Amino acid sequence: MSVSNLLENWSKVRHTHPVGDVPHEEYKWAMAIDLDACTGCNACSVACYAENNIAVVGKEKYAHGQAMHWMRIERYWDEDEREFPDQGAQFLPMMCQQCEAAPCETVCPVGATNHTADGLNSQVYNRCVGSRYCSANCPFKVRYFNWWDYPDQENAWPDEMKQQLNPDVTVRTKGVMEKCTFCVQRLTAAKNMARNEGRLVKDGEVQTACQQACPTNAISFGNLVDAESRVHKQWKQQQVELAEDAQAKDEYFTDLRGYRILEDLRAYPSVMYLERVRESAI
Amino acid sequence: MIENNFNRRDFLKVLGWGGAAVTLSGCGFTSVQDGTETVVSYVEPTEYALPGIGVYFNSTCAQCDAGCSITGRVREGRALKLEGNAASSINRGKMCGLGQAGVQAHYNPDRLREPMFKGQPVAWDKALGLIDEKVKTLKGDDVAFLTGGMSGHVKVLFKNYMDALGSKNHYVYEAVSPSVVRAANKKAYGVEAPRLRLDKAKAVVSFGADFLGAWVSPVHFSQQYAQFRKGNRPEGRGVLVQIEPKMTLTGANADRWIPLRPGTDGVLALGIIHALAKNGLSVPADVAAAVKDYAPERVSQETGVSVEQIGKLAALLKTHTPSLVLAGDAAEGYQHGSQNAAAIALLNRVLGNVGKTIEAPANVPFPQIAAQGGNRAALQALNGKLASGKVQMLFVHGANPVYTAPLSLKFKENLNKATFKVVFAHYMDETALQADLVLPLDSALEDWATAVPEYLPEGAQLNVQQPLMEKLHAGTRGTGDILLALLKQRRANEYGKFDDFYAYLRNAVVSIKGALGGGGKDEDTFWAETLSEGLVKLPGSGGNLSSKASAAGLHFPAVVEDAAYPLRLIPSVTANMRDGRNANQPWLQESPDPLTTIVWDSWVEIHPKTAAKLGIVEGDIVEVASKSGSIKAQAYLFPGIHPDAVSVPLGYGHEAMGRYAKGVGANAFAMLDAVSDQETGELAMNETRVKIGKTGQRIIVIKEEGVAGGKQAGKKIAARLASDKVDLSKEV
Amino acid sequence: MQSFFRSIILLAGLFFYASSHAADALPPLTTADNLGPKVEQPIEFPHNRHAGLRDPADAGDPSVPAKGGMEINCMYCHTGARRSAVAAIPPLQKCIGCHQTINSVRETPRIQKLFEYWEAKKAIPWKKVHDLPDFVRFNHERHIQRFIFAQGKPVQEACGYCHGDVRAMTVARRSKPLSMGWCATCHQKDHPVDAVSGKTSHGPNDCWQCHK
Amino acid sequence: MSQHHILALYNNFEEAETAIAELRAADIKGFNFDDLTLKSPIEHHEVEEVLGNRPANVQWFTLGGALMGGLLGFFLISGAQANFYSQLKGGKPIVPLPPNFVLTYEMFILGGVFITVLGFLVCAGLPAKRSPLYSAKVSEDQVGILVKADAAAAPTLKGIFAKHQAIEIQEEAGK
Amino acid sequence: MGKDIREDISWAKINEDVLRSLESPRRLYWVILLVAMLAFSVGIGCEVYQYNVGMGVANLDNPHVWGLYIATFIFWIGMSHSGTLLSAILHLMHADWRKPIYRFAEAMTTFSLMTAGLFVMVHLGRLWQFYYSLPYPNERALWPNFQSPLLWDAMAIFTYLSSSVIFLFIGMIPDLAICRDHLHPGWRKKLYTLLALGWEGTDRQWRNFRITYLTVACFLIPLAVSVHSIVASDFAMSQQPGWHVTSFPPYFVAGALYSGCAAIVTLFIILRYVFKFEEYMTLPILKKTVRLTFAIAMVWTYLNAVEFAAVWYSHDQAAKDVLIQKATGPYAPFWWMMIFCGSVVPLTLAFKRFQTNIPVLFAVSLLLNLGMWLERWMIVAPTFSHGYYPWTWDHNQWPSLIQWGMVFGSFGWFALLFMVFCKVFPSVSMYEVKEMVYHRRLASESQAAAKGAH
Repeated sequence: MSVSNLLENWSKVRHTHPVGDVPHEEYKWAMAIDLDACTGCNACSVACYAENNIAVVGKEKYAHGQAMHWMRIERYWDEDEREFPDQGAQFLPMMCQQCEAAPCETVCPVGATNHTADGLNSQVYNRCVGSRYCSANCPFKVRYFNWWDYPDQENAWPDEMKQQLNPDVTVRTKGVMEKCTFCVQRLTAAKNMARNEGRLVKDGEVQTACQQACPTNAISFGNLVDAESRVHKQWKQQQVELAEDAQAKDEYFTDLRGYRILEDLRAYPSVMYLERVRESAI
Repeated sequence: MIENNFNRRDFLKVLGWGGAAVTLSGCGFTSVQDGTETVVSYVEPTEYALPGIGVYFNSTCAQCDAGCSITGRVREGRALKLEGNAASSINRGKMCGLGQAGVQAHYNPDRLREPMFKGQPVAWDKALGLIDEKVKTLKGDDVAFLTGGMSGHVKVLFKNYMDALGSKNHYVYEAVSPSVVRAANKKAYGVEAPRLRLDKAKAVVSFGADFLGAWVSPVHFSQQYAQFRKGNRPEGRGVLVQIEPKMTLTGANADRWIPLRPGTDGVLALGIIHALAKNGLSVPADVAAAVKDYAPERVSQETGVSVEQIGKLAALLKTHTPSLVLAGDAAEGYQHGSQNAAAIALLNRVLGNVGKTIEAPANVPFPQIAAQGGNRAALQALNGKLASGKVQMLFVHGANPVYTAPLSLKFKENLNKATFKVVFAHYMDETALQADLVLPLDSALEDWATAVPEYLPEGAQLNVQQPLMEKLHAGTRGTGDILLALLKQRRANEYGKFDDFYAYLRNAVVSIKGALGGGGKDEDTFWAETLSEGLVKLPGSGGNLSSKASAAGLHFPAVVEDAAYPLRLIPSVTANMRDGRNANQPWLQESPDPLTTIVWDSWVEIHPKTAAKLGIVEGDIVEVASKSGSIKAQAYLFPGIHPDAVSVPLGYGHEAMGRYAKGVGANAFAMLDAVSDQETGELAMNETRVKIGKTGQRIIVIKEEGVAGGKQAGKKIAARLASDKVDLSKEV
Repeated sequence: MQSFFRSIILLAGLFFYASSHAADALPPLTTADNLGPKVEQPIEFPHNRHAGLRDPADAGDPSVPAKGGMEINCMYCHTGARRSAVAAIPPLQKCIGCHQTINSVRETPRIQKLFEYWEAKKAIPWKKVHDLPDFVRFNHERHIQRFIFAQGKPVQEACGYCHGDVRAMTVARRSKPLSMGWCATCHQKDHPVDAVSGKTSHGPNDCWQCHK
Repeated sequence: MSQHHILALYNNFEEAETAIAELRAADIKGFNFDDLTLKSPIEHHEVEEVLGNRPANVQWFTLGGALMGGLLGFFLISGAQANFYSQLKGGKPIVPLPPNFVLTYEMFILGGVFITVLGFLVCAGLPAKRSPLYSAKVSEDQVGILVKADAAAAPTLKGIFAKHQAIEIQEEAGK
Repeated sequence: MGKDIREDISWAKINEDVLRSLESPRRLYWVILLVAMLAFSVGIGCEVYQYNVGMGVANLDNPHVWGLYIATFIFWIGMSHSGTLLSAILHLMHADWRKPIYRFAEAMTTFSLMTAGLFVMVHLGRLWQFYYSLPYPNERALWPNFQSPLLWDAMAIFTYLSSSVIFLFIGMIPDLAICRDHLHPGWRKKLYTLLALGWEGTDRQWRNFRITYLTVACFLIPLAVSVHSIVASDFAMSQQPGWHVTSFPPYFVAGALYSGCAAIVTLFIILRYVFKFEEYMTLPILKKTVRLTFAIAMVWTYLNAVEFAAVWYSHDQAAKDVLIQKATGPYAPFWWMMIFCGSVVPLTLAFKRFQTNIPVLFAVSLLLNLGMWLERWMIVAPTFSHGYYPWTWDHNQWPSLIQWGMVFGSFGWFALLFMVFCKVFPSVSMYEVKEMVYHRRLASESQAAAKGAH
């Protein structure tokens, strides 16, 4: 791209995102996770392992904090020092939040992680040199680094199990950063099919592995641009704005459950969580 | 390399295309390669398989007995991933982690590859020949069969083979099963597995039924639960109260989790009835009489549940009708387990839930293929028979008794009194090691079978299990094929015409197509449709339900404390491990336990108060000792457990079975006291009393949870609202 | 003194040239041919006989050696190309399908070999010639749909853009770099979206479109 | 007309200076004052008055180099950022100015330093062949004066050198 | 206080003294060289192992993705700064006491930069793909991400390294000429002849030399500042609590000068002994350096306080938590040690008695550098252990021996380069010492004359 071209498209290369940006045209993949429905059963996590060729690291490496689970279920207790947690535990599925203004993107020295046109936070394994700056700058710490050469680790994929590997997903070798991709391989396939038919992907046509597995339908995923999509409706109903770092509704509509984690860091996550509801009377 | 019954399934052949070996080079070479990799094409084309495009086949999940229908994604002949089959009324397209790991059962590196006779590989015909000779020399009563719960045509073949041998000794055994509740249901409702309608209930009070985790049909119940929680459902958002000594996954999701003194479930149930009567709920006279001594104060004092809480419960149940009261593992695992279950059934009756949220299950038109649920009493019975040396020959299928039997039963010794033991197995597990003859089975993704789930949420359905891909190992065989071969030895004239189990199955299903609602269709269409659907919905009347739960003869022995063994052991059934049959699947080992977040090991849950008393901190290796055995495991301070109890997960501590299972954790089955429920004779899982001692070792517990220990440090991460603060009606 | 000014000017020139060039720098590659190595195939399959032009007269440009080709459409055999990510090698049966009836060449060594495979019901272990790294996701379907079906390019041209002039080859041989930059040279051009409307669009530039 | 090189070595700068001053004053036929070179072990700019102002132009290289470095930096970077694969990163513009200024600044300095040094070599005429008359003493502790003149002028020059206590006078007939 | 240097040293003697250092150092020199080689080979071993097995051997994890490599990288960058301080800043200030010692200071700059560069490499998960991060037209038509502070680092370090090498070389040309003229034939003489570029000390050469040296010095000062502020922005530009601090750039620069000065004191003492430079690296000069170090130490201490205060009064709870974590958490011992070495130990330098006491200074200078190394570690590690997201807090992660091995090895590598340099090239600038002596003599003579006049 030549200097002249740079000067021609100056305004084009100068706008910021998502604030003051041209909005996403065709797709903006987003999620809504209903913590009231989520039972913390781990099905999504295992489904993710199955879909995305995630390595099983084994006891010893897990002990070193080198687990690779792209989707982790976090379990929280109430913090008032009651003798028993008689309101149960709080579960939270945490995966890459696909931030609109992701802190990880700017710092990658080789540009291996970027914001795609569909509003995803792409991670290009083969471009990654392993500086790990992205993970260092990730507020949620949902990026996982290949500390070891898992493809060659006997316990990760013995020969028989190699046959289970999903050919649509690269198997990451040592020294590469990886993270949740919103099952981009499925998205790409769906988009291609839609393009062949000269249309856009319809809601429900494509599911992420975690969403598809979730026994309580706690996870809904779809195209935020598409007004018909469930996700769009949920975000709208909960009055959560993608390009806000503090939701206006929090001021006066306290009876809405939608929120995004660490919103004030201005990363503009694409995952909206719905607060858990608990009966106060009993 | 392909079994003859597969060559019509040519599209199952594995292609080299995008083969795993290649995929593994992952971020390896970064430039174009020429002529190094091979592309193998089909010899003959099929309309199904196009390289690069996934094909989907419907089948049935065999990871547990819930009988979820699955859809397997197959590419280039390799089964890659399992999804739920939306057509099934059980899991409606959803799946649990256990089911997802099904592919790892299939691709497992530790699977048996060929028949073994006394540790030596033998050819199949030799192996089957050995059985033939042996059974010839025995009379039917000397032969016994120990199987897991079974149904469908495999069950039929089993029965027929037993008839052929003239053996009546069929022991259907499940180490973890709601067998006491089953019996209680039979008494109270006339059916063993009534339909439970959480989705209709306004309130659910569950006495230790972990229906979200590992109880009966978790995926189905999870979906009902989601409905139950919907704010915009006509009944409004349901309220869940979980009453149990050890918090289960369900307990963790309850609006109120009530820690109960172990074993006092029945007392509390009656106490609630008492309170309800007080609050003016009309209660039949006999019941009123039976519960009159169960005044809140007494109940509170026995159960450890506050009077106020009992009042609240009664109030809740009074206002929220219909409601649903469940009796689960935590309630049934006692000497008086049946009593507990009965009392809870009584509560349901008093609340008038029977027929509203407890409905009659559809009855299965063909009893011979209906599910036969396993129970624990079977093992004790067989054990007795083995001990007395009455069993010469034993067939074991779908069970691992040597691992799951409490040491106090001395099962292993007794087992070896049988002279010829045949074990059908996927892995060289503890039982297979004891066997004379081990017959390696096809994985669930290679094998043919049909199944009728024991718990039928809607109409009865016949699930078809069909191969998703060609066999990985030439040496394995399907259960059906083995049985067929055995039957041919005995009844050649009857079974000679089927050259394999597939032929038998097709014939068997097609022959009853009329009854299966395929009357109009010709055989091939019907069969093709059945296979592509993966299941057949059985027409047929819903059964009927009787509400005859009675207060008669309900009595609860006062809890006797044992000074030597002050604590109660609650062996917990976790969603990952269940009874340990799937322990060799690494995804399950590495997926953290939802509550403790511990991986790759078993643990001892202790309430912080108790731990403080004993001077135990997290990571201490403690010895949990009962009268009949002891284990060593890491201590985990867990607030969600009654101070008088400790809990250890089942399913860990295998001594064999494979690289991922062997030596991981400790086996809690082994240390159970052989105490049984008085009425059903079921092993009482929670009756074991234990003491805890420090060994002096301390380790860092390997878990997902970090130093913050489930605290949110004042940030809004996992947020929660009180139900009266939120308006759910308008939600999408 | 003026020698010094001359050198200054010279330097300035150098710098500006360098800077503008470096900034403009695109892949050093154009669509220039760069032949891959010869690949040993189990059967030396003559693409020219199958896809080549029937006789030189038809051949628009004489450079195309087209002695008695069959002008078979690429997608007659590579059926995957229009509906799958991979073009696919035809199943052995397809070869046999025609060759049973073609007795003229029935006895030639290559065809005999072909039938040996067929009788043994063994798949032919072809070697992959255009083998992109595993982290690359090239979708034949989209390209074929876009350029042949939507835009109506002749098949040979569309396929040939990446695979070279197969009509002139016996065993196929890589004749384009297939490097990332080379892909880009085409992706960044504006291509008509279909035959009728004048609309154009360039190929995707999003990493995840082609990398997995 | 043949040229002669004469090198005179002095013990200190004072003597050297006076010698130079005289040479400059005395208009000797066949000797051009610009052909006089002073060689010293240390840098000593007082002599410049006597030598008259001789140009040093390195600073111009510096200016040019720095400016061009900066320009190159900015356009290379911005141009590269706006290439076909340009992808949004962290919501920042595709061509974000602050980072580019940082790098422009570095390139500015880089260009400056490199070209300055280039300039130094050009202006100081380095690397150079050793001049016909050179004494290692110059790099130790003596000050040398090298002149180029017609053979005719040589005696006069030597005379003047000697007058100012030259330690040593070397002569050589050049081309 | 004695004179910085004897004014009656003859120029010839200067030549011969310094040239002798190229021939016959004390035996200690060889000992140091040997130890350095051993240390370096340890580092090499660790890297080879890590390269083959994977970063896991460093015992890093999620969230602890950075470790000693980055910390030590900053340390070495910092070390490089005072070379510039002495040669450039003091040059502009005409502080001529720098002349005998700036040469080795510059060498130190150059080599510590090279060492720092190594750590960027060993830190990378895929060292073999390093070239992805270089901006050059390639067949992928891809460029590195110019927004990334890491890339700024690379650029800044490249600029700084090349510039200081040039600066070092230019400044050495006249000395190389001396070596060329006064060393007996051999490969070295050839080398010097080549490098001296035919320098003859003509007026024309000196004239341009002066300007060039001055200009490059002027460029080097802002460059040095920018380099370390860019290193600081690796952290300041990030969003993490404890890193996202506005005062980091100046703080880093101060720290850099600080550790650099300390290192100069150390090396001063070593060289002085090893090469018998007592005549030139005199105690008065050492005293000046030490005072400079003390001043900067106080600046650093102040900026430290400022940073804490800034965090303390901010509303950024996360940042506060991290700070508290540093002072009380698992890293507390190291953190307090850093405070002690960095702010308390230098107080000894305030005492005249110690300002020229070589053993004390040696010990102190080492402690100061230890403190500064700890500072870098305490910047990097605690933020990871206690970041924004409580679930991933991880307080018991410690570097493996592999990491320590490479840190250790880097000192070997540095010492190796430095010692070889001092043996091959004059580590005291002869021509400038001559100038120094000359001008000082003139000065004192004129003073004497002035006295006489009265």
